[in-house]
Amino acid sequence: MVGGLEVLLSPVILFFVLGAAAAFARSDLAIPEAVAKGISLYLMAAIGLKGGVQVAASGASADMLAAAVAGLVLSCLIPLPAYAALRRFGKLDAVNAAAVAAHYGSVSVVTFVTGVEVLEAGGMAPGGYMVAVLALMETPAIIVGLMLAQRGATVEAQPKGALLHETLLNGSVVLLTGSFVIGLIAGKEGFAPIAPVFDGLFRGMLCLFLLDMGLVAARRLREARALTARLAGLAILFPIINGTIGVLVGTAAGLGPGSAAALGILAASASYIAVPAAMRLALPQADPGLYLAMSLAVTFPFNITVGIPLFSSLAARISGQ
Amino acid sequence: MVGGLEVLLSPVILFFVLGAAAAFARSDLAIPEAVAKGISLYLMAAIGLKGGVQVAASGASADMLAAAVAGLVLSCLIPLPAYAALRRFGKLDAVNAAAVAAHYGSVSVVTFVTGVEVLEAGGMAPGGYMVAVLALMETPAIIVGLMLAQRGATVEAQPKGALLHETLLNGSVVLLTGSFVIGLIAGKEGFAPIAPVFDGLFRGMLCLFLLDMGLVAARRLREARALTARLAGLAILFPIINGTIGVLVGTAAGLGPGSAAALGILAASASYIAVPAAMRLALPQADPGLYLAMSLAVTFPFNITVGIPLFSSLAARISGQ
Amino acid sequence: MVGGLEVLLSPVILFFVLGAAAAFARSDLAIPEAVAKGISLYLMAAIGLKGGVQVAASGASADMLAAAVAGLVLSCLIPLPAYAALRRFGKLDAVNAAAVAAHYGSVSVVTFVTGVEVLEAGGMAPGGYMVAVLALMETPAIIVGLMLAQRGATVEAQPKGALLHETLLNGSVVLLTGSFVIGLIAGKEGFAPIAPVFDGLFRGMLCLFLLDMGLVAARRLREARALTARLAGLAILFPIINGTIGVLVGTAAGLGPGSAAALGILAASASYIAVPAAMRLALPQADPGLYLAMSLAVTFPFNITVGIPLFSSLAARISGQ
Amino acid sequence: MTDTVARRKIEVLVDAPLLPRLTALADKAGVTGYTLLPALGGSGAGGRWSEDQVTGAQSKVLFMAVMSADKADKLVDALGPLLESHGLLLIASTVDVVRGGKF
Amino acid sequence: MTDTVARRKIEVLVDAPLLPRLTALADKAGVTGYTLLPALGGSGAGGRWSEDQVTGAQSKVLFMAVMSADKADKLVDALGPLLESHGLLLIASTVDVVRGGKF
Amino acid sequence: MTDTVARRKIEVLVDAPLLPRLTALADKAGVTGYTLLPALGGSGAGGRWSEDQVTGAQSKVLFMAVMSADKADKLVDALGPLLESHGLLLIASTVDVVRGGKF
Ligand SMILES: Nc1ncnc2c1ncn2[C@@H]1O[C@H](COP(=O)(O)O)[C@@H](O)[C@H]1O
Ligand SMILES: Nc1ncnc2c1ncn2[C@@H]1O[C@H](COP(=O)(O)O)[C@@H](O)[C@H]1O
Ligand SMILES: Nc1ncnc2c1ncn2[C@@H]1O[C@H](COP(=O)(O)O)[C@@H](O)[C@H]1O
Ligand code: NA
Ligand code: NA
Ligand code: NA
Repeated sequence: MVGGLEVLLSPVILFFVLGAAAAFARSDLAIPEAVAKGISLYLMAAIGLKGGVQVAASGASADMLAAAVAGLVLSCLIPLPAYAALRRFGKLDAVNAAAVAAHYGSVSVVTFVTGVEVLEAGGMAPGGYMVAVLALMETPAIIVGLMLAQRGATVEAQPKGALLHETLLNGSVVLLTGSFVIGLIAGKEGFAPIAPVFDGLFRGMLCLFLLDMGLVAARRLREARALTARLAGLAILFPIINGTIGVLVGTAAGLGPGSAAALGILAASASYIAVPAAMRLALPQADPGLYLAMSLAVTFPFNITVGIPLFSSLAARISGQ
Repeated sequence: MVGGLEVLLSPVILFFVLGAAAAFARSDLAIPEAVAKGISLYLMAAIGLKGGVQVAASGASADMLAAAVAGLVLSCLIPLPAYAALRRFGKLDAVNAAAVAAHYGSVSVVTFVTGVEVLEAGGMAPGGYMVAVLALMETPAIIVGLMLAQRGATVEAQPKGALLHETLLNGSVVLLTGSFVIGLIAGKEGFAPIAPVFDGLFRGMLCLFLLDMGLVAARRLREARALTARLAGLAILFPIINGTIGVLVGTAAGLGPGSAAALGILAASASYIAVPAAMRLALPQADPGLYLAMSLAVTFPFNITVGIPLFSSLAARISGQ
Repeated sequence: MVGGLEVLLSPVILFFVLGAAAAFARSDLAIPEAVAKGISLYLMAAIGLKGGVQVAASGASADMLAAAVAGLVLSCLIPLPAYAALRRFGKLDAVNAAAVAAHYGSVSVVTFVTGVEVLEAGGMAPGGYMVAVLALMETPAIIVGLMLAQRGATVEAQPKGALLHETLLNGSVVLLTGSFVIGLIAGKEGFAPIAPVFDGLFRGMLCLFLLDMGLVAARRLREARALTARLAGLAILFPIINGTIGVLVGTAAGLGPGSAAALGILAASASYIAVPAAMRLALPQADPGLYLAMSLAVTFPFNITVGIPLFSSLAARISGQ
Repeated sequence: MTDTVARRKIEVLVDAPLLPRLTALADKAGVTGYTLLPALGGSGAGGRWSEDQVTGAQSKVLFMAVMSADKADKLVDALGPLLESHGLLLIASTVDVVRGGKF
Repeated sequence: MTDTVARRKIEVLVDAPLLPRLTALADKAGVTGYTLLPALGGSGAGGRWSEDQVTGAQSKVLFMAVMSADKADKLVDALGPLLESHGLLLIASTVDVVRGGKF
Repeated sequence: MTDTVARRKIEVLVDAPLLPRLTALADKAGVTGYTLLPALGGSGAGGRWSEDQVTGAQSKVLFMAVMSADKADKLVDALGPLLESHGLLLIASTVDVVRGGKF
């Protein structure tokens, strides 16, 4: 089983905490943006490759399809209750509520990567195909969010084709999917010579990246003027509810405990790359300070420190491990 | 022997294809320039070190001298027929033809590095001294190109000393040569403690770099307005002819099949770092959009995907392996 | 024992020499600043982690306290005679003398890291707690320097709190201390999965970083107009004297030869990150061209090539090894 | 003395993901010469931001183009709706350039 | 034609570690809208410098803000001591902006 | 109120490998104070470019210097041939600076 405290005291999480502490103390510690971006691309390529290699070894399975359908459905439906809660309880206008809701339907790659790391360390490695599910879940919520915004307010008509294109071909989806396919083609043998980089360095690189994410998230929280107590509450409630639903749906769909936990982590996580960029283009009236504060400054740290162990042990318990 | 398809399906090449595909599909996938530049410096240091360590182990040989002379002669002579073809068939003016010709006389470090990788994987590792040949071949063609330009057109007299200095001491020549010497001094034992970085990570880093090169080359091809069908044809014909000549000359000079293949790859490759920078200074009338399109957007991808396997199997066949 | 020539011919030092040679020859070789900064943060995290893991294994000791006290006292006292020498022999005004003196009381992380590398290779590894001593010695000299400046000249009253905050929480202190604590918590077992990055890559990364430092130091030396022969002499004399004192004090305080050598290296080294930033804020009248030339362009290269072997063999000889 | 002529310089601070739309509009307005400068951060009605490549959502770029007064008017008109909907900062000023025929 | 109004643009080249102090002064003078641009290097009375993230001691940033003439005077006055003590470069110019009400 | 005086600001967009030649010419014309800003990309008669450190051949830098009108004329004249042969963009404008004695 995945122990809570043990996870919290692993270097991966401790580096995140160090980054957050440094930012709160107003230290000038900063990782060059180009380097942080480089590490994030590395993590995507690595997780994609590893997933592909695993699927190449284990072959396609019914699980895969079940997980894909479950992930797609979750990412399309999660924005709906989120939107309602944001409007009524969160007191947001239609455009901002729709924008925030889209973030929660989509996913965070780093949360997933950290989750896989924790699950593997706890002997509950999810299926390699979950990487494909991750890629599938990145973009549908953007469309749902825009539909919600257009229902709730008069929103400038956008060049749809352009937006769809930008969304579907955004860098992280392309890199994840492409690396997954490369992993599939290369298989164990093809992967061996590049394993020192994409496997051996993975955990250490994740430490450095989470150090940066701790800095970025905490700085944003410090400067988040738009974040009310109600919204902060929702930014913690959403992952708990969505994550629990994700684990239950995953288990019901017949996934093993590792994959069910991973689906819970995906459902609980909120996008802070693909969706903000799309919103900046399509819903410029929505406040980036708001949606980034919720997804990046509250939900992301919550998931890294509390959510991942929570959904992992939930999945383990349900499956009777 | 080095199989064509097998090479094409190795992760190193697949990442290049992924980058190119992403750029053609107009994805916003991008590797930060500082990181890509950092990886390219790493690759140069690593290939230099490895070459030096190998020569330290095997000692100087007659092969080394033969390869150096062959490389120098090739890089001085290749621009001449290339210039003629570019003027007559390519319909370029004297200045642009001279600038492009200089690129084909010089070499591409990444093409060489990828070639060595492929040759090693196929059991045909070239001699370590080929790194020194690579460094030797980087700059002479620049001088030849400028002489061609001055014969064919009235070109502003340049501060010769300055240009020669800039050319001979350009970063990649210095780093390659310096690392080669460090490898020579350090030898196997001195290299051991740094091998995890300069050897262990090599292939994986090459994957990430070729991902970027795929993006860069394909974006340039998409925006290449100056590239006519005739010029694109020459950009494929040049490497085929020059590479074949390189392999033949190398074999005739008594090099083993690995080193002869490497010489062919060097002859086939076209510079896109040292020569463009020198041309920008000394031949500002020449169009960078043109010479970078040919060398980087056509010849480089051709060599990575077709040229390297081609010259490798040619060298193997000639030497009767 | 740590041999002088052998050290000088290790790749780590040779890369430094290569960088310096390239800069003196006016090559355009340059490592992107973001990448160099990223590597420097990596080195700090790695040295911090390794120190923490070591202390976790060996437990707290009386040595630790002795080293901490010795380090603190050295960094507070070294600026005093340095100031006097800079004023009288160096002919500097009060403000510049105080600014330079503060640099010599503080420390250089990279000098320390290189020193540890050399000591470990020579079988004289210092105690892991020396990382904590390094962090302790970074900032006190800044305060001493400002007091010297205020005594010697009318210096604009500064917002003290702000400066103290900036100084104590500067990025490198936070990262070193934080990583040390993470290492302490994680211990050998927690460190194992991230060891490929933070241990395996260490030496190779140090090579690349010292290549950059060679470039940076030599470029600065070339452009150092403010550097008189007298000041250059002091920039060599200071590390010799301070380093010798450091070794003697360390040995007298009961430290083993490795830790005593490390204390000498710390005493000999001069800051070029934390102190310059603080001086730019608090003593803007002082000339950055001057204090960076002395600490970065003269003392740093001296310590890397001569100082480290010197203090290492001194410590070995005194302790009778 | 080298001759210089007066031209208009237009600067627009634009969100990075919006840049293709801006250059497309400029292109339509006949403005094909421009230079892009990176921005590090800033502050405005919408709060503070700082370049952060990981998120990318708040990266901004400074679009700068020199042109004749006529074209400048056309460009400002063409950009109007985009400036309005996305709240972009546009700065115009008069400058002197050499070889004015180019602009 | 889109309406533009004249405003003042103030640019200050400032040492990176000094930036928080500068923006705090601007804030006090009522200037809350500004943009920061990176600088690569330069030369002046104090010699040459170039952006060097490892040392960081000589990194500089270009602070740029557009505002009314009144506020510009106030800002220049407020920054006076800092410009003086740290020898900073300040450049003021007149520019035209759209939607002048913002500034 | 702080006193300001009028000066000329010269901006030149220059290919990175050409920069040493430009600053050497500026130096000869007596211009020793300048600041360099990075450029990300652009478009002109020669097509589009974007900063690409791997190739490096198309990196450009914005040279910016403030000086007296006299020196500005001299600088523009001195740079003339280089601007011409390499097709560089030069922008001149009038700005106000504090502590005008420096320039
Ligand atoms: N007056 C100003 N001067 C310079 N830059 C500004 C100004 N106002 C806004 N900006 C820039 O434009 C961005 C968006 O402004 P806003 O829409 O007011 O949040 C800010 O974050 C600044 O980078
Ligand atoms: N006349 C000028 N034009 C543009 N930038 C300048 C000028 N003078 C100084 N600078 C910049 O301001 C920095 C500090 O100037 P100084 O205090 O004169 O050394 C220089 O390094 C340049 O980057
Ligand atoms: N009108 C303009 N306004 C701003 N930048 C320009 C302009 N024309 C050219 N440039 C810049 O100068 C570079 C070279 O211009 P060109 O020689 O016309 O290709 C372009 O790539 C742009 O970055
Ligand atoms: Na989600
Ligand atoms: Na060639
Ligand atoms: Na010291």
